[in-house]
Amino acid sequence: EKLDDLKEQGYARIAIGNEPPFTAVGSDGKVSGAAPDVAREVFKRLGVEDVEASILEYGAMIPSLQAGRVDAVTAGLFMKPERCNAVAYSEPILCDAEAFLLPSGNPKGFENYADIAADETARIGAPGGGTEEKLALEAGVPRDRVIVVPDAQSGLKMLQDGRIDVYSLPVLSLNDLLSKSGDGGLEVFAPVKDAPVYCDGAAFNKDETALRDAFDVELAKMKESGEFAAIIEPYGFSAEAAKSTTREKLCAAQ
Amino acid sequence: MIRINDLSKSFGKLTVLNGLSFDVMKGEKLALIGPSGSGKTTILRILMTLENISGGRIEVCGEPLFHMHRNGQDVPADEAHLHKMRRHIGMVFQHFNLFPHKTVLQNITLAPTLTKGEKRIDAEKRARELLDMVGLADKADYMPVQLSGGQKQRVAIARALALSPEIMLFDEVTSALDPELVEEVLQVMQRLAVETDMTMLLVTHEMGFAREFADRVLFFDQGRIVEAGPPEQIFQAPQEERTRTFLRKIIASRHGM
Amino acid sequence: MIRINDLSKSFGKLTVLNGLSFDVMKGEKLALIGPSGSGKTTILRILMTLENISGGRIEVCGEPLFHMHRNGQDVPADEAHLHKMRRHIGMVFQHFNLFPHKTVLQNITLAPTLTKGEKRIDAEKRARELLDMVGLADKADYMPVQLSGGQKQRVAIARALALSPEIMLFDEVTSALDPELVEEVLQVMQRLAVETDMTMLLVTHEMGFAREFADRVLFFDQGRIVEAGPPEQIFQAPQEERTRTFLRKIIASRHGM
Amino acid sequence: MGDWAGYLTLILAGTWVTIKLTVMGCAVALVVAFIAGLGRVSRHATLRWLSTGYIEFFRGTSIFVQLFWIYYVLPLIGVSMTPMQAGVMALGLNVGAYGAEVVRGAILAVPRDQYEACIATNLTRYQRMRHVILPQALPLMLPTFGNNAIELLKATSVVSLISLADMTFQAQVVRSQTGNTIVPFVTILILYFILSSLISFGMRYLERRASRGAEGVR
Amino acid sequence: MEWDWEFTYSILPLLLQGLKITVLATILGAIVAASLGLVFALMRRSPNRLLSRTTGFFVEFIRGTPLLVQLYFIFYILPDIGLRLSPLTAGVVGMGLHYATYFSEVYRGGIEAVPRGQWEAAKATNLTIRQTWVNIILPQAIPPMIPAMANYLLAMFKETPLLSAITVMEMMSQARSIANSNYRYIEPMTLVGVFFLIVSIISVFGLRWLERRYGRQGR
Ligand SMILES: Nc1ncnc2c1ncn2[C@@H]1O[C@H](COP(=O)(O)OP(=O)(O)OP(=O)(O)O)[C@@H](O)[C@H]1O
Ligand SMILES: Nc1ncnc2c1ncn2[C@@H]1O[C@H](COP(=O)(O)OP(=O)(O)OP(=O)(O)O)[C@@H](O)[C@H]1O
Ligand SMILES: [Mg+2]
Ligand SMILES: [Mg+2]
Repeated sequence: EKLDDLKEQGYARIAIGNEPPFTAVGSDGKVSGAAPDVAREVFKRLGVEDVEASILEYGAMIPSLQAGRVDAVTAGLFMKPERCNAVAYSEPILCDAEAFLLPSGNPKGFENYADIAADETARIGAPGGGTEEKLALEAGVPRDRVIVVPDAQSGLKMLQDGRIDVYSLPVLSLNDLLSKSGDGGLEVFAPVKDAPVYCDGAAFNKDETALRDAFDVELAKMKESGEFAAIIEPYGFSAEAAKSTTREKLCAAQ
Repeated sequence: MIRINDLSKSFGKLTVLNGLSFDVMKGEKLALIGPSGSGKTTILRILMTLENISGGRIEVCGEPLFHMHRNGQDVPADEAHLHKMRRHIGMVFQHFNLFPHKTVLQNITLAPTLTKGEKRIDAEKRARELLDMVGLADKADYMPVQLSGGQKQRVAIARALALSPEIMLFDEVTSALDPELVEEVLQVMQRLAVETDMTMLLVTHEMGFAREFADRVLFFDQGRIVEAGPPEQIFQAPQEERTRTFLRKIIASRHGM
Repeated sequence: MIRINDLSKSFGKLTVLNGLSFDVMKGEKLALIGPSGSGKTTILRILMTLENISGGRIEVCGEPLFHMHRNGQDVPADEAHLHKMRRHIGMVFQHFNLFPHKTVLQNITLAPTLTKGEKRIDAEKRARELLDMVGLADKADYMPVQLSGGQKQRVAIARALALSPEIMLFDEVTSALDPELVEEVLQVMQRLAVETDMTMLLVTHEMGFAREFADRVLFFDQGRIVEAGPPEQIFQAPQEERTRTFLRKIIASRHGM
Repeated sequence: MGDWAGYLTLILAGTWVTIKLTVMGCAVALVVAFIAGLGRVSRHATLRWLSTGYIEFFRGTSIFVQLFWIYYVLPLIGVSMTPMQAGVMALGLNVGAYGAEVVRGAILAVPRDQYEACIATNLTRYQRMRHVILPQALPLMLPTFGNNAIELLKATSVVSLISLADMTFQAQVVRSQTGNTIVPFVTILILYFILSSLISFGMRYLERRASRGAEGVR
Repeated sequence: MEWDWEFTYSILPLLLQGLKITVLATILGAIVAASLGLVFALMRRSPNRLLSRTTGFFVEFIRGTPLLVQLYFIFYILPDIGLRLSPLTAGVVGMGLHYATYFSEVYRGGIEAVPRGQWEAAKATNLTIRQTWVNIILPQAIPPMIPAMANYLLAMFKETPLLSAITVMEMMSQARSIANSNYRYIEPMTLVGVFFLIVSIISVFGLRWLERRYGRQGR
């Protein structure tokens, strides 16, 4: 019945991040990017005319969903077992591997999170509450060497200023960041060794599996028809990757 | 008119008045004199209900001031009773206490229009008469800050009179004034004393004026009446040693030693 | 001792003193009287260098007060010159201006120890003598708030005396006091006048005291000397109409009408 | 690098949100300040306690915590507000608590003499407040109210926490979309300063008007 | 969402660690603010018009713009001109600078509140300017300032969450990080609120005491 409400209302509220190319905000204020574009299209097929996107920081997304402030999160919020418990995910949409942004030539030779843990002076930047922060902590990097960076641009700046030694985000995000910065002294190391490839899905409130299921149906049709690939591939994402895995697998992965 | 019976008043541990009794008759002009801190101001403030009493009983115009009858018993007065009783009494302060954000005229008309529901036009007419009486007819639209101390005090007197109280209280009304300005205020009061039959209580350090003005003088010390009598007696033939010392000091400093 | 020549003083557009000249001899006791706002306080404040002058010239103990010689020319005095000149002068204020965070003794010893580099023990010895003189030997360790007005003013006098000035200025030193406390202060001043040969300038509204105290009285109005002379002349046979009106008003309000 | 005119428009859109938050927040704060401020000087103990509780709570906890509670926790117990409403409530209630103390202070700063003159002229409690005390207290409050309004303006920058696209938030967006840090931040610094200067000028104008005729009251 | 006590206990140590940073930042910031504030106050009193005007404008500018934006500025832009401060230092400098503008007003008010008669009495007893400041003015001006200063100290304490924007792991950042990795917001945020409230309530009593002790001196 949630879907009926949304249809009547004429729009769905979605949370997006402030991280190209998952999301992008044009100079006219219009929201685009791979995640909202897919969501917009699927909702349109479900009979919901439009989406109203609000940019949230990563940490605020799940609470907003739980508090009913948004109807879905489409922000490159990768599926992980604990998250699958907190929200109801759709089937995979955007997949990406983890990457490091670091000085050209990778002078310290960081190839995975464990390398960073091993170097006692190395500091890694990652978004608060994001997958990268978790991976770093799990790999044994102590809390005080995992710097919570408020946004990608800050991470880039901190790396340039030497405040951190490496900045970790998904591959495409870092590529976009690096190309915008035009900084020749940095490079993207991708993919990070031993780190799994993650996929996000549209996340819904745990109680609204009906809406999620309806979403899945339309998403599957789009994947089938190739329209899905047409939307996300211009942004650099691989439609194949999304099609080759399932929510079940990703949520079960350790 | 006023009957004070066994009145006591303490501020915290300090007992200022202790078992004080005296009466004031209708139309009487009473001067309270005495050294600093003897409790003169406190008596006036109590009569104006600015202070509560600690014990005893006061009657004004035949009715208890701080008590009222409820089911045959005396209970502490509530605000409504006090409000009613205050109609009988007006007070003029040492520091004038005019309302600084109102014109002279508004200062005088504010209370009559609000508390007695007088029409504005009537209140203003009466206010102008009173201003004329205190010699300030031309200052009606001034703000208080634009007046000299003596003028302010005359406005304050007019303001108190506007409510037509039967009793007027004056607390050192000239001691905040420049010496040259004292006279104009005393003149107004003298006129009031002669021309009306209001009951008046006056606290002052101006012995000369107290003598001219009062029917009876009470000399206070430490919250008690040391000596009472007509001004001739108190000033010329004081009975008590304390009174004599006090008067001698005052006179000495006023006239050189 | 003091030579004032063509002195003028304005506050913004208001000219308070205009072309005022008079001399004060060594040891002379001078009383300045006159209506409120006539500029009496201003003269004392200028002598104490609390106000700058707008024009004219003042000499104190043979030296210019607001000027100094530099390369044969008169230039405005700098702080160092003023600091030197202030040694000659002490002042007692209407509102005492004691230092509230210091004891009575410290109030008196502060300046001698700091400005004259007196030893603490000497300064305290002298302070106790002065306190004795003003009748407050037992109050040395009190804080100012613990004193009555009259006591505060006597401490203030002792403080000014501690610097042994040749000239003392008194600005209405009793008018913030309760009438009973006036006498104790005047007595101290009277003693000073008789027992020392300090030059003294006194602004007061206590005509009785002015008469006893002064060798010469200056009557001011609107920043000018209207009349000057020995007290007998000014008080008993004033030449000028303005003086007569003023004295009549003051006397009237003091003694009843 | 993109289209600066467009991104400037984005920041200006954020400015508009900031202005709306400031104006509405001030309105709420003003109302609340008077209610709680008068409550603090009330004769009724209950009113005094309620006001004190409100004031101490909102002054005691950080605006961040308050904002978070209003936005994320209240919905869990069924009170849901739009981000704008939540922002206005949090800002208004927070600054209102400070304003209440200003109201109380100004009322108490009116000399006791004035209360006594009111009693001597037999005005009722309400008449005292309405005709004598408040008219004199108001000019005393204005300067501090002006400062409070500026504090409120500055506090709007924290609403970016709850996804309101105010000026600071838009600057962040522009920053990550363009990769340029200096331009958006310097722009909003200037904009904030303009806004706060406008508030000061406005308040000074009001002060002049309020004190007209009552100079020297202090 | 239910309250989970076990979780509450488990996060307590981390939050307390955040509290330590919060308190440290507050105290260091207050020291900077108090000293810089005095400098601003004296510069504004300077007879040199250019100096006093410039200081005045600078103070107004800092006071009219949000601390958050100033922190961004110090942390992300100053390195471009070669000034790279550690997160905590940047936070302390930012807060200290911001609050120095408030402290300078407190100093100014306190100095102006010393009655004119005291300056005059000092002159009449022939004290020098320096002696007047040291022996007469400051001893009277500073005690009444103490409550106002303590108030700003408390305000600084409550603004420390802003430091999370420049990656200082103070109490609020700790809480958010905990919340983000556990998807439980209520417990950490409530605890933070409670900590703030406890510190504030203690401070309110402290302030009352300070006010009684220093606020109104026998004048
Ligand atoms: N509100 C108060 N709280 C505490 N003590 C008070 C208060 N009002 C008056 N007193 C004390 O009561 C005593 C009597 O004061 P009161 O003002 O009646 O004296 P007074 O005779 O009018 O003196 P004065 O001639 O100085 O006006 C004094 O010791 C005074 O300090
Ligand atoms: N600092 C000042 N700024 C502006 N005007 C002043 C200042 N000090 C004094 N005046 C004005 O100068 C005039 C003379 O003042 P002064 O205090 O010398 O008078 P006074 O003779 O001592 O009067 P009083 O008997 O009231 O003490 C008055 O009109 C007063 O308003
Ligand atoms: Mg009295
Ligand atoms: Mg004078």
